[in-house]
Amino acid sequence: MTDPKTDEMTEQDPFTPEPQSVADRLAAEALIVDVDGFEGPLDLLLTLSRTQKVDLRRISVLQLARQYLAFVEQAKALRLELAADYLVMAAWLAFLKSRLLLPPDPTEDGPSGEDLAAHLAFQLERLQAMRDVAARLMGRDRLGRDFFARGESQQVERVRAIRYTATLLDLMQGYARIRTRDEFRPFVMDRDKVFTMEQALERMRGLIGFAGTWTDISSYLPEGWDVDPVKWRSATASTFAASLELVKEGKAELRQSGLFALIQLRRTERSRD
Amino acid sequence: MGEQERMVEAVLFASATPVTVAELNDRMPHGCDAAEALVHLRKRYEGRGVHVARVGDAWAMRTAPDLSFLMQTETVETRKLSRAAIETLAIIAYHAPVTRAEIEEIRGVSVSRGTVDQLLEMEWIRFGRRKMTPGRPVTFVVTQDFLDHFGLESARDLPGLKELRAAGLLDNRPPPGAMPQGGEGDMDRDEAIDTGQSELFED
Amino acid sequence: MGEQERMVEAVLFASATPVTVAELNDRMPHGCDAAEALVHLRKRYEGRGVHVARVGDAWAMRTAPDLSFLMQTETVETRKLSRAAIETLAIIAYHAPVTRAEIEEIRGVSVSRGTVDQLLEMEWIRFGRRKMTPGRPVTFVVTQDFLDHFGLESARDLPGLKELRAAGLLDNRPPPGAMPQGGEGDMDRDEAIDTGQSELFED
Repeated sequence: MTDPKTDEMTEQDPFTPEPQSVADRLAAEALIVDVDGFEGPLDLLLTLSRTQKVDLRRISVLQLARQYLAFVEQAKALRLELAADYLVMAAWLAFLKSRLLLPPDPTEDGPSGEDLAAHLAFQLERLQAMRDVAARLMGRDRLGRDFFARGESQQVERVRAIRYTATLLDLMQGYARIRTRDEFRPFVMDRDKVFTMEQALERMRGLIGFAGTWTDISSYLPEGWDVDPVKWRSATASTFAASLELVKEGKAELRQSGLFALIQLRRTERSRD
Repeated sequence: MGEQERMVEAVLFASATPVTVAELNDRMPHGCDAAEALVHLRKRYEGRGVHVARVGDAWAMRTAPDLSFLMQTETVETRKLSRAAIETLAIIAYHAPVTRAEIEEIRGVSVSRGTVDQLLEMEWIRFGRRKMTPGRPVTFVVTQDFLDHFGLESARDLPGLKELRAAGLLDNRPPPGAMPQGGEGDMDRDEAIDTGQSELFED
Repeated sequence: MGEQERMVEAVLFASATPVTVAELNDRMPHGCDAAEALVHLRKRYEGRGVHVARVGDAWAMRTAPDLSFLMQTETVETRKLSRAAIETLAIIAYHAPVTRAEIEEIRGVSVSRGTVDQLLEMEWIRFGRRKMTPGRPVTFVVTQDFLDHFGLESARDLPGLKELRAAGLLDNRPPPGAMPQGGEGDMDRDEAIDTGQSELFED
């Protein structure tokens, strides 16, 4: 296949671990620290371990610790700024080195030098494994480079349809509503046959001034309200109520000679003053 | 399957725009015959979910037209018709053919444009023949879709029609002194009332 | 060719992104079996210029990798990832679900915010469920886009996964003398491996 597969991972090995003099190698490494830097002490250790050219599981951690410490010494001599974690690692490796060199102290607690070394080897191996699979991953056929998706993708159209519905009952009810609207109005129609007390009072206030003599209150009924019995009843009641109201206001006097006799009304003398 | 056919297939698939035969030949290794490969490829896709289609003087792969329904997802939302629409529909059903002015007269309010448009769009009503009255106004009648939806054989089957007629409620008579077309002037005021009910359908 | 196969073909063809079986069934008429149609369709496209590829629990049509030389015009320049980003991505893919602290322990350096952000932005990784360890740290997992990009059917198909597991390199091995990590952390990981990728991609 073609070259675009040049990989981001090929740079992972910035220098080849050719057999060189230790001095040369350290100088080269120091230079790299200066220029590129390693990605932390573990990265540096992994790079150093490559010089041993053995399976990472059988690596000599002791030798590795020596190399690292030598590297740090060299870096210091070159007055390179070393990050704190490099120095922490140096201290830890110095400790590890002493543990590995000295016979184990049975009274001492904690992990043995071998355990610590094994774990370091595991960490290095694991990091290396991750780098290897990362390279394999990046080397795979990739979408948009080696294989391709449909170029002219048809978007799925989202159609939102609104469907209106109505039932026959809705229709019938709707129609009935229109056609019976007039029958809902009869309230208004009924009101036509009602002569309210307010109306009566207003009418009588206008007329009372002329009622100097006793007059049958039925003569105060509005015109045309004395024929239809329903209207007559309403007008009579409201006129009577209005008369009482006028008496209460002291504007009129009422009298009735006997049971079911005519009710007569006249204005009070005082109100003329 | 010929290697050339595979190549044409892959290029047509991945290309965002139709590809001409010349372009295909350009992209394929020297000595390939894209035109011939296209003939085979086209044949291979006959009757399939995807076609090799000619677009001007170029070629493209397209989904089969009969499957276009798969390219859209439809969500259907059911809504009740507004009261204004139901009343208008009912009047048209019972009084067809009926003019807009007549509908307004019966409803007592003017009919908003949106309401009629909505019913037309639903294909529940359609235009009938023009009335032979001054201005030759269009009339509305209900459609077969309407009858289907309400499970009616004909508008005559509308329940209660006979009873309503017997009661004189279907007597379509203009109010005394009013011209049947007189509703137009009240339009603005009445529409304001109407929109209250059919707010959803205004445009 | 079955009608259902045609439909699946049309839908997969038209979509640039993978389509799940559920989505296919949704879009096809009621009663269709997209899964079965897919089996046939996949077979039909074997050896062709275009493949039917599985991506997690979704499906997509993709050109055959051996024809990439035809696709110069379609090639998209992907952003070059830093070495840190590539390693972080690999660690997330192979150790998922994995916390930031675990990534840092494996790489031996702290993970810069930018690295994770970049991977999130590319939609190659996403947040997984929180770990049941103190502090309930968030975890990272890879996405369907990741699988799609690298042509993986599932995260089980990651290159070298079996070997790494056999070598114990995917074990969560605490440093000697350190407090052993709660078994729950391990459980999460085992669960992810055992229940397969559908677990990783659910929400």
